[in-house]
Amino acid sequence: MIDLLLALTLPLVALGVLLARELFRAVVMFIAFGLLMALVWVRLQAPDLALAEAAIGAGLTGVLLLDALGHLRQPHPPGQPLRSLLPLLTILALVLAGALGLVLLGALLEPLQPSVNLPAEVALHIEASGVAHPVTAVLLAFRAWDTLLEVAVILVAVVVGLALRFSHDDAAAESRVSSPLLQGMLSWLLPLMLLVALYLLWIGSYRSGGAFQAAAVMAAMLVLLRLSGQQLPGQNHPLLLRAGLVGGLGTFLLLGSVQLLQGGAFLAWPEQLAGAFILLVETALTFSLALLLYALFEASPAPARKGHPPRTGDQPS
Amino acid sequence: MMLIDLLRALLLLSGALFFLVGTLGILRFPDTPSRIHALTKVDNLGLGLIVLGLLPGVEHWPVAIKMILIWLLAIAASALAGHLVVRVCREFRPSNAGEQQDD
Amino acid sequence: MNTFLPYTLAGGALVILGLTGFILHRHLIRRLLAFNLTGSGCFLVMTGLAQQGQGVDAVPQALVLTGIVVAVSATALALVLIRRWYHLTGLTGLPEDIEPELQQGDNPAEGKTQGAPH
Amino acid sequence: MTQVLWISTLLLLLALLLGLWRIWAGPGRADRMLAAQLFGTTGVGLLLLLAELMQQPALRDVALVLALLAIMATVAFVARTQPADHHSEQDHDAD
Amino acid sequence: MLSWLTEGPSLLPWLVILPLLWSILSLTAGQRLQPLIATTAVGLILLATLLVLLQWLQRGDHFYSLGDWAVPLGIRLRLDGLALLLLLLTSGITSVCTLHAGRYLQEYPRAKTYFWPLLAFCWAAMNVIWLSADLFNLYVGLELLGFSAVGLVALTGEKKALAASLRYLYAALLGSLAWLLGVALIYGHQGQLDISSLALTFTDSISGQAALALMTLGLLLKMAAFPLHSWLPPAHASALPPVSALLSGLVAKAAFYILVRLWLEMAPDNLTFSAAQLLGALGAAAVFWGGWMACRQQQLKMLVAYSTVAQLGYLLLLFPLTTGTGEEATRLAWEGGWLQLTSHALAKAAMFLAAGNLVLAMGRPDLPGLHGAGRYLPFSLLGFGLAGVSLMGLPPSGGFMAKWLLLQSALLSGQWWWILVLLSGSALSAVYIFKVYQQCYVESDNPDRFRQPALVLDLSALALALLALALGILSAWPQWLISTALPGGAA
Repeated sequence: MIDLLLALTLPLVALGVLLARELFRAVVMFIAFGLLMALVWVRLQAPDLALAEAAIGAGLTGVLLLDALGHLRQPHPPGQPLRSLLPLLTILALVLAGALGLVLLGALLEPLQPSVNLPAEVALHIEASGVAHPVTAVLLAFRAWDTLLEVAVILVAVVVGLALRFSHDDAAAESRVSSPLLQGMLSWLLPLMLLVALYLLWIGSYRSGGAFQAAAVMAAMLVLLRLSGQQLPGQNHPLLLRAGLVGGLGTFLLLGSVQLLQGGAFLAWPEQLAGAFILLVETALTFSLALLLYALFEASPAPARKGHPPRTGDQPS
Repeated sequence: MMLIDLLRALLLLSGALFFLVGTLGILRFPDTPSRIHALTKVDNLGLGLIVLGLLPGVEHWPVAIKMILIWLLAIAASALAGHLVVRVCREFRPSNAGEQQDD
Repeated sequence: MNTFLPYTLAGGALVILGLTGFILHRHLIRRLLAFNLTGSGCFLVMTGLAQQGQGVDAVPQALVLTGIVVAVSATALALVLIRRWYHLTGLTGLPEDIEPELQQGDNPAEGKTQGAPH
Repeated sequence: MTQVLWISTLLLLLALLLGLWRIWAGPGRADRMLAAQLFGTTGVGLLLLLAELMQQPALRDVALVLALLAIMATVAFVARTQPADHHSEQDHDAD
Repeated sequence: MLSWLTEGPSLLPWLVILPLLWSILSLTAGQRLQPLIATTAVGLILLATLLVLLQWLQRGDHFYSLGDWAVPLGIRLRLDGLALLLLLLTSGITSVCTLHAGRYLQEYPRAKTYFWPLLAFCWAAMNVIWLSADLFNLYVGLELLGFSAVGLVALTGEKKALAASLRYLYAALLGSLAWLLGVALIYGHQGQLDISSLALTFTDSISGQAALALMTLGLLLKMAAFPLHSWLPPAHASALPPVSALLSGLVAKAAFYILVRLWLEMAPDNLTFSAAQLLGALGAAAVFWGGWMACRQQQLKMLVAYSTVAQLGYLLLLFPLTTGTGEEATRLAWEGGWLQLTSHALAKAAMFLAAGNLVLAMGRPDLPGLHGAGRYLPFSLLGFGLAGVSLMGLPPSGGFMAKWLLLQSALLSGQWWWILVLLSGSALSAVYIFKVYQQCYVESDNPDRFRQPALVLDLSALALALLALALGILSAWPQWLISTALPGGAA
């Protein structure tokens, strides 16, 4: 009953996101969609994903979108192009959607005959992985290679953001909230967020939680700090900040190479110390990912003030 | 035992009903300030009742503390949200009245 | 296991809706929203389908966690580019009407900015 | 007891759907934002109920995270989405 | 030494670790240390590639289990002749691009800071993809590659580059989603992700077909196959020349490489005659359309970029020519296809570098700007011309050898229609390359507007062009390397 209701609501909300006439409405609907997804992950017995979705989907992505929306407010030339092609595109899209729908329906309803029982494999080897929580074991032991590369993916996004950042003078012009009530609340909310992040990090080795969820909460803390107009400690030390950004990837590479340098495999953890190594990697990842996620928000170019057109980058000298 | 169960059921159901009524409240009230009122008062009461109803069922006290903390957080959040949004309404009433279309 | 089936199907529906939106919308942020919806649909299919077959499975859950982080990176990256683009041109969509194929020679926008004399 | 939990969950889900309608209907931006806020609180309640119902203590952590981050969207809305040419007025506001 | 090569640990992970380390160092180190870091990193990666080659010669194809976890639980890297070919190609071309960029970027101080880490990430991503044997790992690799490539395109922050990179990003994202959905279907139905293991169990089911179709669509979008190609020319044309060279030469090939692995290795029985013909037809359409559009361009780099669309089309002929065509024709097509990829990678990288040099020298990006280049910039033009020889498929270039093999295969299998495609495609490329030449030999009355590019810029273009040319004469070794990876193990 709950499942049916939720599963029906999801496409409806998606439709709402896509059909909303005002962009702001679409974005708020999307934030609600993120929250619904968190509930869906709960029903799919995936609390780790629910945690991630609650922190990233309903939290960070929403802030990113709202923040971007604020910068896109000036009226732009009406009558977006492509009117001539629109009917053609509509037909194309509908045909594609129809075909995809049929194919998917067929594929999703086909009886499943997995040739391998991977959950059983996970259960069999979890003892050797060094952690007790299966999702963490997959992320940091069995498929640590994916996780390593994924950290690199975030880093790339941040680097591109840094590369396209406008000059610092423009950044001062952005708006922020200054309300005594907010300041008062943040003074206990922010430490609490830090505490919860550390709790999630710690608990990840035997229950749902882990580096990503912890990092998302920590990043949310930094974003709130920024939105309320406060300076980040260490904000004016670019080198320190850079070191923080690459620290997670660096630690992961370094610890992953410990066995490699002794003739073992890359990303193999030392037998007795697997749990400690994973915790170490996760801790480094938490802090570094938090900075990275925060930088995704922070690195986006600030709006230019009136009369100061943004620099358009390099011109060959 | 029966009495406690009955009490819990009562608390849970009334909490859920409060949520429903609160949401209906924002649906029905005519202007934003009164809708904010409905939001901050009713849904926190609803969540409070639900937390109260669930508390006797938990085995460990840290869990109970966590649940009360969640409730407090929710109260603080919606109070703050109401406060901030009211401020925005006061400042931008003219621009807030109508919807702009972004595309 | 049947409790997972509705979500798998909902995932399929999300993919289709998102894809249609991605093709039909011109506003870059709307297309980004559509991309995120499609992504969520894919994640649902991945988890739902796998768990229909074998019960709760940590592997697709871990994969989806990776996917969520990649998706948020993609969103942030796109927003950076969109903002920069908006500040340079005041446009929220791509200049689709000047597709190079439809033009004699090359992108006229290029001609304008580069001022290439013929 | 389980039935009561189920019924409460369903009622909350119903409230959630109503909230969704509220976000869709608006009419103003502030209303949408508030409705989203309420949506979050409802989600927290739902998660607490589901934690009991599904015997999954981890869901309380989800509820905790959701409650912690509930304020973010509203703050971002107030700080950033409001008309960009108004920041000066926003800064010296006292309550 | 020899025993270490045969028995020592495989060096495969270093091919990804080293570029990642490079990017970390270049992000934290100051501006003055960058050349030193870049030189050291490139040197070490080249060394690692070379050692991997030696190891492969000693021990043949092998797998490397990351973290010592066996499949299906873990992820493994796979090294065979094909992966080795692409590793070597990547190391060679990227090193030359690095050399070129080191000089070229002196004019772009702002872009320079973030160019090196992005380049290193791009290199890491390519090596991940060449070595990966896991469907989901390929997804992460594709995203890493796509993001860093988009970042490289956007680096100058100019209008044109931003529009191009946005379009590129959206195409890449859509392609990845299609791939991801395919992976989801396969995982749900098969319960594993390792390509080689899946090859044993892949069944002819609706879900299997749907997954293959979705993944193919995503990859076709990512490799800019014919109707889905419109993102490529602006992206490749508006980037900085070393970036264009990297993108056209290597990055665009990643999706094709995965496509081949997917169809010919994971699900060879699912590739029906008509599906293969369809892929070939898309390739043929790209050859014609890309060639035709290249002929119509007025901007030098756009012309070269459309030529990439056309040349990528040839690669798709691999599918019809290896499907049900008999052993000899399959072998010829296999070697021809990969040789085409190799020679195009070298020639197109050379051509973009040379085109960048020409534009730099002339100070304007359009074709009439080339007037007088024949007299005043012979050296820059030589690189362009030699690369053009290979693209046209004239002997003795690698392009000739590749097309010759494909031609033979088409003849042998009786699929004569591909011969028409090959011949007319070459004719079209001759037209657009001669169009450039024609402009270069129009006399210019004003020699002062030329600025001689630095020697290292011209030399790097020339080196790659010469390699492309020499590939035709020295094709025996690469051909042998390719043939060892022939699906079905006919070699």
